[in-house]
Amino acid sequence: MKKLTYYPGCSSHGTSEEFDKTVKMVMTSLDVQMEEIPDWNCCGATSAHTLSESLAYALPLRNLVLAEKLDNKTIAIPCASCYQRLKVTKYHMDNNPELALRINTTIVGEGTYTGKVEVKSMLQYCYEEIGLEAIMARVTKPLSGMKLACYYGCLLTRPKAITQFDSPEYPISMDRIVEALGAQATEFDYKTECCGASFSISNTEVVIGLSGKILEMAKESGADAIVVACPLCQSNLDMRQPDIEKHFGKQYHLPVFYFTQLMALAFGADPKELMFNKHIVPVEEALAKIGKVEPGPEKIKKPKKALEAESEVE
Amino acid sequence: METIVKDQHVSIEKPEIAAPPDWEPVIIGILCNWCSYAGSDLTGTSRIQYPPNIRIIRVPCTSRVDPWFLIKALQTTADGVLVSGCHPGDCHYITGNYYARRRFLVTKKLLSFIGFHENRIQFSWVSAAEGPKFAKVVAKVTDDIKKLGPLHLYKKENFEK
Amino acid sequence: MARVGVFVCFCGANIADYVDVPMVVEETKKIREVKFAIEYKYMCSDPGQQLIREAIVQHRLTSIVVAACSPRMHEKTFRKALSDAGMNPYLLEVANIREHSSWVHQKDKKAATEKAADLVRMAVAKSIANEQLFEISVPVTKRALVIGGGIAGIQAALDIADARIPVVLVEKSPSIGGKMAQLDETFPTLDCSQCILTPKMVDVASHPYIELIPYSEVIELEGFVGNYKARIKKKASYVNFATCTGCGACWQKCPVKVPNEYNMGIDKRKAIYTPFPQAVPNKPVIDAAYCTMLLKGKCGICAKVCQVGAIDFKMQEEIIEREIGAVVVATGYDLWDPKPYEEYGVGRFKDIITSLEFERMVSANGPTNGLPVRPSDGKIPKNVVFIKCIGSRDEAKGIEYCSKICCMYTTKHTILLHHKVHDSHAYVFYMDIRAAGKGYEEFVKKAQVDTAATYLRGRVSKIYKKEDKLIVRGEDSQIGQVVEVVADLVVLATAVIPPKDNPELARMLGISYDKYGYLSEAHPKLRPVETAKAGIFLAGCTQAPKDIPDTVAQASACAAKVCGLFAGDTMKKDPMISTVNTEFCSGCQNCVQVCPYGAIVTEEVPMGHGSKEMRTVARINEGVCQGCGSCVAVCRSMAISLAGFTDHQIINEIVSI
Amino acid sequence: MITLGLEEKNEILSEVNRRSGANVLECYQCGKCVSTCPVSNYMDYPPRETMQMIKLGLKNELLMANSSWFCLTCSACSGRCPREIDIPAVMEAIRHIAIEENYINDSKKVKEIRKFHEIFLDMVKRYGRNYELRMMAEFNIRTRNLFKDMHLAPKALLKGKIPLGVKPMKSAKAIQRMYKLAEKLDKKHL
Ligand SMILES: Cc1cc2nc3c(=O)[nH]c(=O)nc-3n(C[C@H](O)[C@H](O)[C@H](O)COP(=O)(O)OP(=O)(O)OC[C@H]3O[C@@H](n4cnc5c(N)ncnc54)[C@H](O)[C@@H]3O)c2cc1C
Ligand SMILES: Cc1cc2nc3c(=O)[nH]c(=O)nc-3n(C[C@H](O)[C@H](O)[C@H](O)COP(=O)(O)OP(=O)(O)OC[C@H]3O[C@@H](n4cnc5c(N)ncnc54)[C@H](O)[C@@H]3O)c2cc1C
Ligand code: SF4
Ligand code: SF4
Ligand code: SF4
Ligand code: SF4
Ligand code: SF4
Ligand code: SF4
Ligand code: SF4
Ligand code: SF4
Repeated sequence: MKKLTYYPGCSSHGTSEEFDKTVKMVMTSLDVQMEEIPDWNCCGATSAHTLSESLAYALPLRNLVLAEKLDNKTIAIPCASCYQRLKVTKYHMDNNPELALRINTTIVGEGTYTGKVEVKSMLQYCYEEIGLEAIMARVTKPLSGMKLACYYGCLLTRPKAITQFDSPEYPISMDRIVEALGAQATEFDYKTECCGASFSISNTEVVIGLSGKILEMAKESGADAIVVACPLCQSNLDMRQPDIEKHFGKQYHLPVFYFTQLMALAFGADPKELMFNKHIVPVEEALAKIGKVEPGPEKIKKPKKALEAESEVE
Repeated sequence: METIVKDQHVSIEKPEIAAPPDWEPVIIGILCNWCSYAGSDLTGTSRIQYPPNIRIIRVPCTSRVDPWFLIKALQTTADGVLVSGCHPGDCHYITGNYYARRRFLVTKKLLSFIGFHENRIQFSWVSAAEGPKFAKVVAKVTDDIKKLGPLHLYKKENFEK
Repeated sequence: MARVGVFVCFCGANIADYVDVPMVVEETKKIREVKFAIEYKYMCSDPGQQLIREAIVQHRLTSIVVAACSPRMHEKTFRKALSDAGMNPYLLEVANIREHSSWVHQKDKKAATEKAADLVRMAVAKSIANEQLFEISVPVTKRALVIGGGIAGIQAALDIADARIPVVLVEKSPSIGGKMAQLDETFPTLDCSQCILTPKMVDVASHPYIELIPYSEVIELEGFVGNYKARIKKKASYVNFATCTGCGACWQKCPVKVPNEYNMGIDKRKAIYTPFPQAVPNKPVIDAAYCTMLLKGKCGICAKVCQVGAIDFKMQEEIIEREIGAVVVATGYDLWDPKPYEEYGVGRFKDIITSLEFERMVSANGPTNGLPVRPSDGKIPKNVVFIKCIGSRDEAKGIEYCSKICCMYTTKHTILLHHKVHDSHAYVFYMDIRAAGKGYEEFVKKAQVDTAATYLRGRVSKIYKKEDKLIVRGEDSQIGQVVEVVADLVVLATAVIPPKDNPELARMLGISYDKYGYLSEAHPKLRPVETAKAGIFLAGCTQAPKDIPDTVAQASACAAKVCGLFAGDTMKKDPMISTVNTEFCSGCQNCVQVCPYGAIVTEEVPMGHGSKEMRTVARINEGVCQGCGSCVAVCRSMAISLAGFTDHQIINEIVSI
Repeated sequence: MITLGLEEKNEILSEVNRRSGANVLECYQCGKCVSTCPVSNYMDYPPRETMQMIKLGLKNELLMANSSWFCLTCSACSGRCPREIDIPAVMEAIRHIAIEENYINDSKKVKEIRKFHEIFLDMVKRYGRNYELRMMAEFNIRTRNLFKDMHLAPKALLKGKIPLGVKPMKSAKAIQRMYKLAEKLDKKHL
């Protein structure tokens, strides 16, 4: 049995309850035991580093230090924003001892940061530590017939020097996971364009523009639904979708799933358990595709460089 | 001789031996043919003035400079030595001055370990185009050595000319 | 005992005004070994030299000191005066009392005079230890090796051969021609590349002084300038070139199709092939990686159809040795693979091609009948976006430097597009237009006006697909707006990079290369075709990116250098080099490590006279040593001595002040 | 018109470079960042122009501009910058200098963005965690935009999308202490 440290993040108790819940379900079926960081605090999100350098590091640092008290080598974090804050903090603490010492003084009494725990996003954990084979092995109800646009957002793979995971421009880890679940990942060029996450409340105009373009391109790719790995992406694309449709005068009908919801579904969980009722955009139509494999366009072959191509014999 | 060796950079030269009133130091400048010697020629053709204490010896490359030359110079005629060559990467002989630089640093450590003040031997990079720089370097080295006074340490005073 | 003559120069007023010359002469006369000392107004003038010549004879002098200007100025002049008087020229020493004294201490005559006297004393002391030295003459093998048969190698080979010096031209691929053979029309004049190249290639093939060794590589070079020996590995072509008539029956019948590298993989060639119709030599080779006969023992069709029985499946690779005196390296360049531009969807979108692919498409002998087409659907594109500086000037994804040629060939491509597809429109994303060259800016201006191409100043940030179009997004920084161009085809002007085996080649030849892998010239301005190793020269893009005019100019410069080197039957060399006294050498090989030229080898000598046991000692190759003295300083056994700068000479200078 | 050559030295350049760890002088104005940036069209000066203004030393204009407040720190630009300039760090440096030196851009948008971040940090200070509903409400009240997003509220609340309470931390005190110490550190090191 694998063990990991879990940092749920603030939205796990709010807007992304279904993410939190399905992460737990999936980890249980994959035989992973999760230990929540005791009395964790908010990572500070974009607001902390917008206004204060020290707070931007201090808030995540407390969580890192608390996590070190548990005996696991990895913290896995579902929310991309929390993940990035903790990862960036870890990066600077590891690479700038002077800063580390300074920031450590803000969390008096909690302990000293040593850097022994690895920070990964939940997506990265599934892709790297669990692996496609183990995921595939659990699939009892393949999602064949579903065409999905995998949206990673900007925080999971950037900045590359810090995240060290997948490609910042055209990542494929989530695509491979949904393919392992039996679905088809579409060729989607807006995988890592920003949805405007941190402006969700303060600057909705921006969010509508950016998220609108993402929905547009996802539709263009032929997807039935979008898959995400971040609560902010989810709420921007899902909750704001009616507004966006109104603003652009277009209809998308693209439900926005957490990848763990789909994993749980493919592992055979009862759909009722998966909190689809919390979605603003109805999911039924997309889920109805499961099992109905269209002839559709042939699967996109991995492009080969011309000269590497095989020779042919007449 | 009273010696106080605190660390290897502490000079054990005796400052209390006062310099004669009209004392002028002798400095030996060992210059590579292609850069610094040509640079010193340019200082001349540009008529840039510098202190007259330096006596120049031409070598093909600073890598030709044997640490022994420096020791011999300090032991006999010189109060200080300047070794000057091409800028790193510009060595006429590709890599010569890298070796020279490394060897020089070790020599300097060694000399200051046995008691010479570290300013007694200096190293610089002067290219064939840096006439003014050569004058500056010589002025600085001369100044440094003047401050240190005549060199008595290990001198073979009975040297025959 | 030594008998030294000293000649102190006034240099008109140059020295005399600031140094008391007669006083220097008086001081000098006090030195025991000085048997003659005199001052004179202009030592370098003929009467001045005559003074030296006479004194040598009259006073039976054993060495001469001239106290005058810098030795960098007149050392040669005075050495000649010595030889004219029958004295070994290396018994001369020059005391530099002008640049090092009169000119730099103009305000203190006393100090300047004292210093001048010291400088003379030092020169006298050194000259006492001077020895007779003799110019080294090294025999020369008058044959040049040219590595690489692109336009650089072709030009160098032809120019050298025209001077009736034999040339061995080694080309890696089955034909010479290089990248130029793949080009359509060439800037800045739009001559057809094949039309100007093919005659030169034919000349190479028929030149009595050129031995062309295609499909081969140099694997070893030993020796030194004038006396190199090269080992050349000739790959098995499985076709006997001596009997093959080049009829082409074999490749027409061969059933195996392989992506055609000459056409950038856009079409196919056969497993037995000549790379292109104008190839030189125009004989096919079998590609062992694909021929089913060689791989699985099945087929043999080519052998059956060949009327002259030229096919030989048992052919083995061969090693050829040639003695040569000089080498021209002309291995050209490669193009950077744009895969790291993931934001452009490189590798995912078929309708993104590279400039060389475009060049093949628009070439009359290309795979698409001279028309640009979209690889995805074969349609003729209307809107074509050209993106410059791909991989160039991009330290994040590619390399730091500017590739120099892509501004110009992209301009050319807008013209070619305009010529071939009349209703097309070119969009060029650029950062700068670098058109410094004869007729270049004029070419760019004419192209911009004639084609009405849209120039957008900015780097493209993203390409994505919408239906069957590619949407290219970038900023036009001139109006400060983000623009998106709806494109049918995107052409990437990929960076020029050095061939990836250049470092290995450089190590084999004993020359250096820069951090990118370009071979290094001896001096960026004044010795741009020489390497630091005597007798090895560089031509073309292997040294740095350049276009055809620059390549040809450098190649001809190499030829001039080679001809200069071979001007006499022997080469004269400065005798100021190092030698090892094997008696003292302990065999530690410190010297071997530091020699920048690899001039030091080891050899076995008997332990003692007549002893059977052997020990290792160092030996310096006098043809290679450049006289830097690095080895002398590292030799702890004091076994090495550098003529002209011996320990004895330098110590004499030090202690004589 | 801008007149150059009057300032002794370019302070904003050295200050931005120091804080961001980037070297703005390396920018060669390719504009790749501008067409990458999702919000460049909202910015007074998109990243490329910001870089040039830093080079010109136009301190007041830079610190008053909305650009740094609009930067989402999405790192898309820096991931593509051929000169590997950490553009979001540059934006952040400008924002922090503006805060410290009290340069206030009083456009409605910047005020709202700033307010949002302040309220967010306030929530965290109070509860150690973010309390989404309360934050939205406060934001609406404090920006005098009572009905903003109200059309979303019934559906979201109904679906349990936005819960009515927060599970506060046990050691919220520790967080408050941290805030105090961090504030001091900011002062000392900025
Ligand atoms: C798309 C494009 C368009 C261009 N258009 C123009 C133009 O219009 N006008 C212009 O002036 N220039 C143009 N150029 C530039 C031109 O191609 C070069 O200047 C020229 O080809 C350089 O010649 P070269 O001989 O140095 O190199 P290459 O042409 O690369 O020749 C090198 C040769 O050496 C051989 N070789 C490599 N390694 C070895 C080895 N180890 N042993 C033996 N042989 C070896 C190679 O097989 C090759 O034959 C263009 C370039 C490109 C990419
Ligand atoms: C401000 C400036 C800065 C530069 N800096 C650099 C630099 O940093 N690096 C660099 O690489 N290049 C530099 N250059 C360029 C460099 O000066 C030239 O590349 C180089 O000098 C060209 O040499 P040349 O022999 O062709 O011409 P010139 O130097 O012009 O020599 C021509 C000679 O021919 C003589 N002459 C002319 N007509 C006749 C005649 N009819 N009969 C006999 N003799 C004649 C002239 O008197 C002259 O001596 C610079 C140029 C300028 C203007
Ligand atoms: S030898 Fe030199 S110093 Fe003497 S006259 Fe000639 S140039 Fe002048
Ligand atoms: S068929 Fe024979 S002669 Fe003709 S090209 Fe082929 S090998 Fe040469
Ligand atoms: S033997 Fe090889 S080269 Fe010859 S025809 Fe067959 S496959 Fe082609
Ligand atoms: S030549 Fe032009 S296109 Fe090529 S790298 Fe230089 S500036 Fe860019
Ligand atoms: S360094 Fe001296 S002792 Fe050592 S191998 Fe070379 S010559 Fe011989
Ligand atoms: S003098 Fe220099 S070049 Fe000659 S053998 Fe010694 S190290 Fe090599
Ligand atoms: S991408 Fe980088 S180099 Fe280009 S304009 Fe932006 S900051 Fe400057
Ligand atoms: S990090 Fe800021 S400046 Fe850069 S692309 Fe994102 S929003 Fe724009």
